[in-house]
Amino acid sequence: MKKFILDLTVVENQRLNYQYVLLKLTHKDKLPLILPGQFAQIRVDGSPETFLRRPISINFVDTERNELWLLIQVVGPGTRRMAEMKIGETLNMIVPLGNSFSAPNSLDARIALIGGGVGVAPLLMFGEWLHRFGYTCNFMIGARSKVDLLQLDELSKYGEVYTTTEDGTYGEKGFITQHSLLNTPDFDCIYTCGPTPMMKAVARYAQENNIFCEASLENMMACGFGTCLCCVTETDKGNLCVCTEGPVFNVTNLKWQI
Amino acid sequence: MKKFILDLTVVENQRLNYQYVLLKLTHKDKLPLILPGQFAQIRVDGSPETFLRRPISINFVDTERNELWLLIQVVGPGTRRMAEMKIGETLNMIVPLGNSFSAPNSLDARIALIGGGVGVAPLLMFGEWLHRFGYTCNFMIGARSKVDLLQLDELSKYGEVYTTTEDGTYGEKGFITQHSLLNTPDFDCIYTCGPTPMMKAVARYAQENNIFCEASLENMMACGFGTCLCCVTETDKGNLCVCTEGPVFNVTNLKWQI
Amino acid sequence: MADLTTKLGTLQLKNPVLTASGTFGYGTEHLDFMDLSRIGGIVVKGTTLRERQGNPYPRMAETPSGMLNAVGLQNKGTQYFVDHIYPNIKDYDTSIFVNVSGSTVDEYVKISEIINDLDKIPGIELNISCPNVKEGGMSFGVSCPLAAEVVKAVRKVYKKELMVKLSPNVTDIVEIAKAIEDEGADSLSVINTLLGMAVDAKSRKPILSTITGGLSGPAIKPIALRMVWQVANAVKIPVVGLGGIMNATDAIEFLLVGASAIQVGTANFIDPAISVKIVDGIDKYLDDNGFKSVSEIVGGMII
Amino acid sequence: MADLTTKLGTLQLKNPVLTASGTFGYGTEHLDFMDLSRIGGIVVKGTTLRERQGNPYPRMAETPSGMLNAVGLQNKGTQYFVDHIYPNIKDYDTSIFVNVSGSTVDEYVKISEIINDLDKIPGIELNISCPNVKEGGMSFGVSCPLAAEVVKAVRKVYKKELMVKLSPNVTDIVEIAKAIEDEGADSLSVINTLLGMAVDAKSRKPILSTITGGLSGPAIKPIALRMVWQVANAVKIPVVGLGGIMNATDAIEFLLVGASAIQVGTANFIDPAISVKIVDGIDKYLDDNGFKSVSEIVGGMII
Ligand SMILES: Cc1cc2nc3c(=O)[nH]c(=O)nc-3n(C[C@H](O)[C@H](O)[C@H](O)COP(=O)(O)OP(=O)(O)OC[C@H]3O[C@@H](n4cnc5c(N)ncnc54)[C@H](O)[C@@H]3O)c2cc1C
Ligand SMILES: Cc1cc2nc3c(=O)[nH]c(=O)nc-3n(C[C@H](O)[C@H](O)[C@H](O)COP(=O)(O)OP(=O)(O)OC[C@H]3O[C@@H](n4cnc5c(N)ncnc54)[C@H](O)[C@@H]3O)c2cc1C
Ligand SMILES: Cc1cc2nc3c(=O)[nH]c(=O)nc-3n(C[C@H](O)[C@H](O)[C@H](O)COP(=O)(O)O)c2cc1C
Ligand SMILES: Cc1cc2nc3c(=O)[nH]c(=O)nc-3n(C[C@H](O)[C@H](O)[C@H](O)COP(=O)(O)O)c2cc1C
Ligand code: FES
Ligand code: FES
Repeated sequence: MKKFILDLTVVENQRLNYQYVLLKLTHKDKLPLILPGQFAQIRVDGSPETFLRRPISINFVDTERNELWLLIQVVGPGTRRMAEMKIGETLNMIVPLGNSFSAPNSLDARIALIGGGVGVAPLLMFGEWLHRFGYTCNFMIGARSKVDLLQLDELSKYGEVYTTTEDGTYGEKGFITQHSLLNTPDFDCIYTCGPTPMMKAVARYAQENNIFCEASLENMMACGFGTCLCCVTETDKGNLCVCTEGPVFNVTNLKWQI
Repeated sequence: MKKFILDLTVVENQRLNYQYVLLKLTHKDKLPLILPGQFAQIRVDGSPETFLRRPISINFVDTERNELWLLIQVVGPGTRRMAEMKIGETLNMIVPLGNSFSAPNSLDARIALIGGGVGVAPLLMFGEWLHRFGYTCNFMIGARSKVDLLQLDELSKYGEVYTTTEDGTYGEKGFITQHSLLNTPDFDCIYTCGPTPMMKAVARYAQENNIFCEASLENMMACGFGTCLCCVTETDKGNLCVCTEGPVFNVTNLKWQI
Repeated sequence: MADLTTKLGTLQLKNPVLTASGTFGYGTEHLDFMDLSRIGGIVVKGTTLRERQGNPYPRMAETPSGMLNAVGLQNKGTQYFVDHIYPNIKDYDTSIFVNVSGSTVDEYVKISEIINDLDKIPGIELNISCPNVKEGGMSFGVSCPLAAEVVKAVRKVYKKELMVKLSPNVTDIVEIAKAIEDEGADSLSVINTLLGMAVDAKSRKPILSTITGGLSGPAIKPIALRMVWQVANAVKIPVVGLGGIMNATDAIEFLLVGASAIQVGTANFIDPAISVKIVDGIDKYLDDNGFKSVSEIVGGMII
Repeated sequence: MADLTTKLGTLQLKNPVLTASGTFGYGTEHLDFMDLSRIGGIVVKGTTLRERQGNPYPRMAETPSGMLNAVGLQNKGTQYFVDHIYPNIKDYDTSIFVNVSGSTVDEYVKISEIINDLDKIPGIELNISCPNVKEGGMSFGVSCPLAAEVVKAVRKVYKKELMVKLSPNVTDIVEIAKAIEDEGADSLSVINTLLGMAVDAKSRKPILSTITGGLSGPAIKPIALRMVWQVANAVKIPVVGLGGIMNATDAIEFLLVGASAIQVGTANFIDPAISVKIVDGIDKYLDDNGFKSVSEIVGGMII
């Protein structure tokens, strides 16, 4: 897919909670086609500590409004600066990057999208695609506490939403991989994005139950478009770049210690 | 004089012309005593190219409003960032730094304050002091063109203002050192701040006519408070730091090739 | 529009802007962003005799105005390059250099011989920062006799533009540059990365899987400029300057201190089209300052 | 509140934070901003036998995340220090080191002898990055035999804490560190500035009057960390780490890779009270992570 370097303009900055922000951006021209699971490499101006671009998943594309959404978790100087963006400011990004989630192989497939933390970001967009193309999907979202659960309203537009919190303040108590829905393993496809330990637990569950499973990795990146070879993950085909061969991998190809 | 590290808050950002901005700042506590000719070392946040602080003269102190003024000429990333400061933003500075202009030795002294470009910055404050203590002073301000003449209204509150422009669009045509007022050399004291070639011409005039003359230098500084020894100028006492022994020097002590 | 051509030994480049090895892939990754025919040349990824998987992840750490990398020469080997990559890139309208990396003199020679037969590759860049396996891991590039030995051996079999890339991790770069010049190198590229390291205070672990890695980016520009200046003043062959070049002004600084051409490295990650912008910026600088050709500013620093 | 004391040979510091030579004057310039008794020590300006005017202006160039300086050891000489500066600083409640610089072995010895007699100066830091006049300008710090020679000679006359500051402009810093350890140094400070240069593309002139100068600041931190790690793993005497430390996290990184103490340099220019903040930050880190003393994290990097 052709990649573009675009200056997008912030149209909305919605503070979701103490460490999450939803940025909505637009462009004077029509946004390029972006697939669910793809990401952008974002240049952070005005921060002396952010020499390299920052990879951020595409959270949603609103084609009618020509809007692109980014869900930002503030963890350091780059994401802090993004979270402080004001309406009218521009953000320079290279987009779209990476591969995408693969479509389930049948419209009847029982699908779970399992996310944790900022990992819900690509799942919203993927859920909307699945919904649009007639699939039925279930979102399973885990978080530390109620306040950390994100975009539940948005997600519920495209499928059932199941939640767990570690402290039991919302949904079932525990990790998302302990959710009762998983007691009877009748899913055909699982897609997951979130902290690596969570994704590994999901992968283990999928492998044990012979379920197709894709995970979206978040390796550290220097370029984001395949030149630097910094972002590799070990696979059965050797070291592959997460930015071009991923971020989405079938977990059976990953050399994860699970 | 005791130096302070202060966070001042912008209360006004006045764009004077295409490359000059007047910043007015205040502090929750009373501003410390600052003498005319002194400067501040300003930390420029949010600019990856400004590792070191930037020295900026104190343009004016409005004790009633507890305001400190900075006159900024945009020449690079640091001054650009300062010029973009919005009301309510804070600027971290070390202040007051350096020595100050010396008082003329008699109330009858005929005084010229000769400035060029951003060199008017310390002269406004010095003019106000002279005026307040009963001296009479003449401001002689040179610029390339009418648009580059700064703060003439402010200056005129404290003394006569004479101007030259290189293109003749305002005041006499030529350099300020060619102003007709200097044809009869009847000044007792000259104070100057501006581009080095201008200050050298003023110094030459003063020396030829045996006039007391002080110049405020603008050497490159790393610290601004006497530790790094980077800002030296050659004097008859050896290399002296402009940030502590200056910025104001009696031109007879400088080893200028004039 | 000034004359931007520059000469590296026998080879004429259309302009002095190359892209640095390991930071521009094989050019293909940048096709969406720019027109490869606009730049003077491309130095492709480090190529070893046999396929290498490189180092384990993590291979990268961001540092103040720079980055560390520990890619470890991941590549598919020389024969794969010849069979599968060369055909795709040979018709690019720009000069392609292969960055040759070995861990014995023999390996360097074998790769160079193979590349010598490729019509559309006008030159190689010898990367002598790799550890010498026989001498116990010390890099060829930090020892005069070792550097001389490998260049001498490659010179015998390689007939086109032989550029040798110097390591900055040395006490006296001039001494090594001269030894390499004496063995018949056509040009020198200065500098490769500086050896650095990064630690995460929180986890108390090194950030790179290899603990140490190569520092690149604007942080090293002052060191690179100094080394290019020292080398250019000491040798007669052309010097290609690199290290932290982010824009045309940086590039011009390298030309002024004596580089006949420059390479853009880490900057490609931040702006994949930066090399073309640097060509345009150099052009504008020459015009604005009344120079008719690049050669007028090479070594044009006024002391 | 953890135990912050740290030992450099025989000398106990109240905490591991010193200020670096040439970046903190004699401490007096910082009295308005901080309480000197809060830091572990002060390394005062480079002191030579006779007064030096230093280099002509300009002596400074800003670089990406760093700066170049070419101060050239401007100071009033050892006797002036003894007569006029020592009396003013001797009662500071912190450990004061004199940074000793010479251009012959003899000069180093003479200065060290004089300083040895000053009661309230518990140590010196030998700055061996100065050019050796006899050997034709090559720096003592880049040659094993020269470094060993000067340390040996000074060790004979200097009876207190002898810290030797290593130059990073070398191929193999470990080799030099070991040679210096063998001659009886008590501790090593790692690193001095890297040789760099800056040019102004507009005027086409070098920015520094001396063309080249010393690079400091965060830009060099990855290189400094690597060298401290290498040296700390190779010698038995304590290592004092410096190079680009801007905050407590940076300082902790140096401790983790093996430094027993650290020095804060260029950061003092940006925040003249930063050294005290770093003391507090280290204290907080130790508390937050359940360490009872600094020594628990010295060399505590988990590989
Ligand atoms: C393909 C991809 C998609 C991503 N999508 C999103 C998204 O939609 N929303 C979002 O908020 N974040 C996302 N991230 C993570 C995001 O890129 C990092 O959080 C961001 O780069 C941190 O930058 P910073 O300057 O704020 O913090 P830094 O100071 O750079 O980092 C803060 C801490 O986080 C660690 N860290 C940073 N980046 C990574 C990483 N990639 N992997 C592991 N640890 C890391 C650092 O080591 C450090 O400890 C994504 C990452 C990838 C690779
Ligand atoms: C005591 C003192 C008082 C000053 N007062 C004022 C003031 O009131 N208002 C104001 O606008 N500026 C003043 N300056 C100048 C101001 O400090 C510089 O313009 C500023 O630091 C430039 O920062 P920058 O990041 O914008 O540009 P940079 O990118 O740092 O510099 C842009 C260009 O200006 C040159 N330059 C920068 N600083 C100096 C300098 N000190 N001397 C000579 N050339 C320099 C650089 O070499 C470069 O070519 C003063 C300087 C001193 C030493
Ligand atoms: C990710 C990465 C990979 C690199 N790979 C190579 C390589 O294979 N061969 C080589 O000679 N240099 C390699 N380099 C070094 C660069 O070519 C260049 O010498 C160095 O990065 C300094 O230039 P810069 O600061 O402009 O990046 C690599 C650098 C980076 C950042
Ligand atoms: C302006 C300046 C002057 C310096 N003078 C000396 C000196 O006299 N003696 C010395 O050993 N090191 C001197 N140094 C080097 C510092 O002590 C320190 O080793 C170096 O700056 C790296 O640390 P930093 O990055 O924290 O500044 C000087 C550094 C600077 C910036
Ligand atoms: S981030 Fe550069 S190759 Fe993936
Ligand atoms: S700027 Fe540091 S001593 Fe003057």
